[in-house]
Amino acid sequence: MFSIADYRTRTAKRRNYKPMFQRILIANRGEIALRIIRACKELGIETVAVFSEGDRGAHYLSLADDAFCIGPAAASESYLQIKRIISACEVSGAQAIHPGYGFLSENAHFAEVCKECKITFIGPSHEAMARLGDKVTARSAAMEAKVPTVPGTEGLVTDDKAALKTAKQIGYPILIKATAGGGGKGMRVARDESELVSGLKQAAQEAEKAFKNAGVYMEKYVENPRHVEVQFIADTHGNVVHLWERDCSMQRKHQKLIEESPSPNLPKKVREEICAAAVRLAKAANYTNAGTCEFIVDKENNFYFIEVNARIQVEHPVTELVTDTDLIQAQIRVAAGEELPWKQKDIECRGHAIEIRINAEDPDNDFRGCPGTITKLRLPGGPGVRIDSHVYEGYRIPPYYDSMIGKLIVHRPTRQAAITTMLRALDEFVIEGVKTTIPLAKLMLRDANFVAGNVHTKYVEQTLLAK
Amino acid sequence: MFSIADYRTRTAKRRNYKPMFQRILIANRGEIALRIIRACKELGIETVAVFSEGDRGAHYLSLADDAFCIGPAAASESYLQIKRIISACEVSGAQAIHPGYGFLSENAHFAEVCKECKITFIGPSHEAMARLGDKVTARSAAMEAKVPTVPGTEGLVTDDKAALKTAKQIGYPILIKATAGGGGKGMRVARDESELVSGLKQAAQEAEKAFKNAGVYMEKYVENPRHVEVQFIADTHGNVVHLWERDCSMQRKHQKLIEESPSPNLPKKVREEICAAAVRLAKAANYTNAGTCEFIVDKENNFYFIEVNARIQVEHPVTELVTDTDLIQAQIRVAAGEELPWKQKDIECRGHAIEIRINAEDPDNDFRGCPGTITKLRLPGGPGVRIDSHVYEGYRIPPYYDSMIGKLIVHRPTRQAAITTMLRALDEFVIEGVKTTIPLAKLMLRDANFVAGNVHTKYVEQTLLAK
Amino acid sequence: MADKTQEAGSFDLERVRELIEMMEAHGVTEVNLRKADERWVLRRGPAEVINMMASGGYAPPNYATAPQAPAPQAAAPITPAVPAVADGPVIKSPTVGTFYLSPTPTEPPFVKVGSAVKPDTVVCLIEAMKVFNQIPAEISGTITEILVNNGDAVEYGQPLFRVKT
Amino acid sequence: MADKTQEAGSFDLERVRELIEMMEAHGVTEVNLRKADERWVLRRGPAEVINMMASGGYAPPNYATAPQAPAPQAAAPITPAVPAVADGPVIKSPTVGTFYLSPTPTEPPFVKVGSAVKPDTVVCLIEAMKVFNQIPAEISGTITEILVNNGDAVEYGQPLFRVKT
Repeated sequence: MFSIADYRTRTAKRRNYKPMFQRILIANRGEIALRIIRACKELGIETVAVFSEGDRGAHYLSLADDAFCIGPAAASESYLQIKRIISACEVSGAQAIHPGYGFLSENAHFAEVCKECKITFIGPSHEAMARLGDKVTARSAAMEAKVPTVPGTEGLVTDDKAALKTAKQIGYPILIKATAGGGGKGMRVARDESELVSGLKQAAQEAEKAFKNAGVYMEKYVENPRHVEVQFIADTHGNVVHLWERDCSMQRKHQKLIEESPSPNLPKKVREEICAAAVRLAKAANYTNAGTCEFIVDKENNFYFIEVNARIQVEHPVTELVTDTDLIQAQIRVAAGEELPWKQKDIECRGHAIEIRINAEDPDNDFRGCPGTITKLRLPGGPGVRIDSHVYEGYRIPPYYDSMIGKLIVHRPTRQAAITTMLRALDEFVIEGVKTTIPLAKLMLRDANFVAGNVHTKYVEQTLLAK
Repeated sequence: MFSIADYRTRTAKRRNYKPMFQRILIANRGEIALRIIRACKELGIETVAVFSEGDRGAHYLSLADDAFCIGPAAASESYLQIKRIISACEVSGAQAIHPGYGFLSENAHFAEVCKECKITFIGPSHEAMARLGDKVTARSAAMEAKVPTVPGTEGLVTDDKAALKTAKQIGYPILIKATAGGGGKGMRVARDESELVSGLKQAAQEAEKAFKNAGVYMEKYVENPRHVEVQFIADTHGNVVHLWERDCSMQRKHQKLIEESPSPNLPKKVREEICAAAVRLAKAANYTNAGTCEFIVDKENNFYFIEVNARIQVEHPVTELVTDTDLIQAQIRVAAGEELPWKQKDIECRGHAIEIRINAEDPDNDFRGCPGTITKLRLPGGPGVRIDSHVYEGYRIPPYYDSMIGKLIVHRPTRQAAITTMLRALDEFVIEGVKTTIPLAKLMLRDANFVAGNVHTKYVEQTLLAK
Repeated sequence: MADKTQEAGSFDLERVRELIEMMEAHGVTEVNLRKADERWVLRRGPAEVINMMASGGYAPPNYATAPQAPAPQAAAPITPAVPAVADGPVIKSPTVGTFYLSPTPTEPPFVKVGSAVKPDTVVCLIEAMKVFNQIPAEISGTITEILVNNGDAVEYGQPLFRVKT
Repeated sequence: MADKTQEAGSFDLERVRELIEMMEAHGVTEVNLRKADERWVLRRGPAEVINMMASGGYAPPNYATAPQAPAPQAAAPITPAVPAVADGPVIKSPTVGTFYLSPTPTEPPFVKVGSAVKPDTVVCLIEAMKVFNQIPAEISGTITEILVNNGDAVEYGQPLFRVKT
């Protein structure tokens, strides 16, 4: 063939870049794509959006400096198309890619391809991601770092016979999880041997379908725990800080419904221990950029490591509000090689923040997704209210992606005040044309047990929705 | 005649109220009416809105628990109709009235009528308002409280002859101001005797027209000062605290365009002195509830008392953001007789807040008001952004009232970051159907002198718009 | 002309016009008449559409609905009943206050349905700030309906009585 | 004239026009008149309604316009030229990358305006991730227009050539 150099001129811009990026490609959609555009604008960095035909015409795309259609609506043909995204990055002259959450954000192969193409992946190194992104290897990493873990299988489940044996040692109930999983896909609880056998089969099938990886493992099922996760960020100079914890115990089918910081009723000593544990793990794993260390906390405030989310999370705004930081900007800075802008002592946790995910789902019909056109929208506002959303009156919610249409976040001096402000804001929130989870949000915020901080990860399903 | 008692049953509810109000009537419209509704909802207090036929159907009215039409569109026939507002308060069983800003908010007679009718006026006592609301008596009060004032007439200007004599003593340029004035109405600068004579005449006429009070006075005209004002609040138990200062030097024809806190380039020592001076005056005047003490600051950071705004102000949110307080809620609490929720030491000033007023005016046509229907609206959001606005896509801006359709406020750790976030938010702000001051806001925020904090109250007119 | 067209075996548009104006005046959306072999069906646009046009205003067509949409809803709880405004003259409240039909609880009301009123006839009291304001009819006619109850709070412009002139 | 047309057993368009104007003036949407063997049916909707229907989509009629509005605007900068899509078949880009008309800068282009193409004719290269993908026409016809320039970045689905079949 002939020399590629002939045609390389147009990507020169990408090659000889200065310490900070001039252009970043955003390999995501919806509210997180908009969130990243906002961070880049504030850093003076140009943005390149990529979109599927299902998102063509969405307003947030017009806020990017450039936008490329990368395929049809199906995510597998667009937002998961590594080749097209890399190519869009090259032709647009972007020097880095922010993957947001979901889609390719925890795909180590994608991170590796970026590196090979001399594109900075805004996230952990593919090695760290591969190690901590995989639940089994993450678990052993946690053990090495002296981070308490839930007793369970050391590796993947190979055959039912071995599984049944291990289960007997751990003791039922047993939780079956997909090694590549997330968002509850490929998860099963088994209370006896027959449930275990069937559960392993179902989980493996589900995992294969969802993640193209049928590997599953088992662990002791801690009954009615709280979900507490620690936000941390590391630069490439060996500095790691935590930004305190978030409590996401209000869940439905492993989907978080409310996230808050700080965690209610968690003793100061435990907060410090759990945050220190997360930092230990990040350091041990040589982790860089932002990540979240998820724990379950039992009634005696014992905490067990569950997994690391090697990416920014949906609920990052609650941490931004209580710590007065901008995590997306920080991600970009450390990805560009800058030192962390803070030392640990700079990170104070002030007041209380709560986030509600607004999903276009029908709470009266088993939370079935409700795509359609938003015919009327009155967003709440005023003191203490932050809204991260890409939707507007007339926006048509595409049926191809997850149902979250925005996040309502409040920050007030106390938890009680935050709950009051959130209820006030939810009462102002008018959205017509689609059903949303707003009624459920009101129900949760008015619930005496939630107000008392006396809930666990099964509370919504077992108690609140059972009422 | 016959006994009124026969018919008094329906107002009984109002009479026997508990310490905190159950119902508050809001004697205002637009964004501040909505702001007060929000505060009441968070305090668990019911709200009664009053509206003119010009505001019928506005969305914010549906957020109130009750709403009464009090007259035709003209403010003089509705929002200034004391009798109808008091009557609406009585028939609705409200125990207190929040006047917002403008309209009747600084009308001591209205405050007095409320008192006679056993309705709590959420603001200072009519005596304190009468004393500090009037610029001449406020000035002598300031002198007594050892608060520096601009040299000028001791009382109202009686005849031109006396005025010319005084002017000679003070020295030109001379500023002529209406004693009942506000918002620049009835103001004139005179640089020589002829300008003084004509200026006095015009100012008196304008004042008579605007405030039904032709009284004017004179003072030394401090050239190119900064406008610095101190927010304070006092309870009925003798406690007074300041909430630091705001800088409102970016003005056009005495109308504030940008407000920020803290004031850029103001030495710590001066900040503390100016705030202490405001508290001295409030205490001396036996002032209760929220108020603002306005000063002008010259190039040498000498400050001179100008006036007291005996009400909440448009720009109160910047103070709420840097001090993490809710001033409207605090107003209601102290009006109900509660003690201030803070001591002075609790009031820290954190980070930097900037507010932009979004006015429906045409910057290309001498800022002519632009009433009409908002045909498209995309509000900014995300980190650091607060929006106080009553408008929405499809809202018709009535031509009868002031042109402000909302306030965009940002809070960030530093002034530079706040400016960046504000510019980012303004770039996201899409409003079609009416012209707005957004282009001017962008111009101001990108201006090198504004960024350097090197401006004065005439800067926008003399330099920025003259460019 | 009417007869002539009848003979002509065709339709009397004058009578169609009359019918249409009747429909419009009373917000009728459909008329379906049948007689012997003759049948008339007339339909008018849905009420909303008519309202939209009526209240159209400045909004560009493709937004005409949006601006209006909030109004009815938001206004609903606070707007005097629309039908009242629709058919025939009403006596409206000139102020905000408490509505009383009689000078005292024990005395008979100023007016009843069927009472004839002249412009200066006092039809009710509205109490505002402890003052009882006598409200004159300001038109001549017969009271056909009383639209508020004794002791109700009334707002400015709220219809109090319907009158047949 | 009326009589004449009656005799002619035809329709009196003047009177139909009169009726239509009446309908329009009064917002009437349907008139259905029957007498003996004669029958008139006229239907109309207010202009707004017609527009709404036209731009229908899923949205309820009275909002149908709003959802549509943002799309064209926001899409404008990022949508391949609509006319291209409009007239006649086009060869679209199956991927994202850099468009090249010739195998190397020094060689002649694969196709020119006027070139005949078959489905398997290579019309251009699109380079993605250092790989040069040969793009076949996938239809038969004659190239009538080349819609992008050599070296341009192209997105998925972007029209590259217009073809006359």
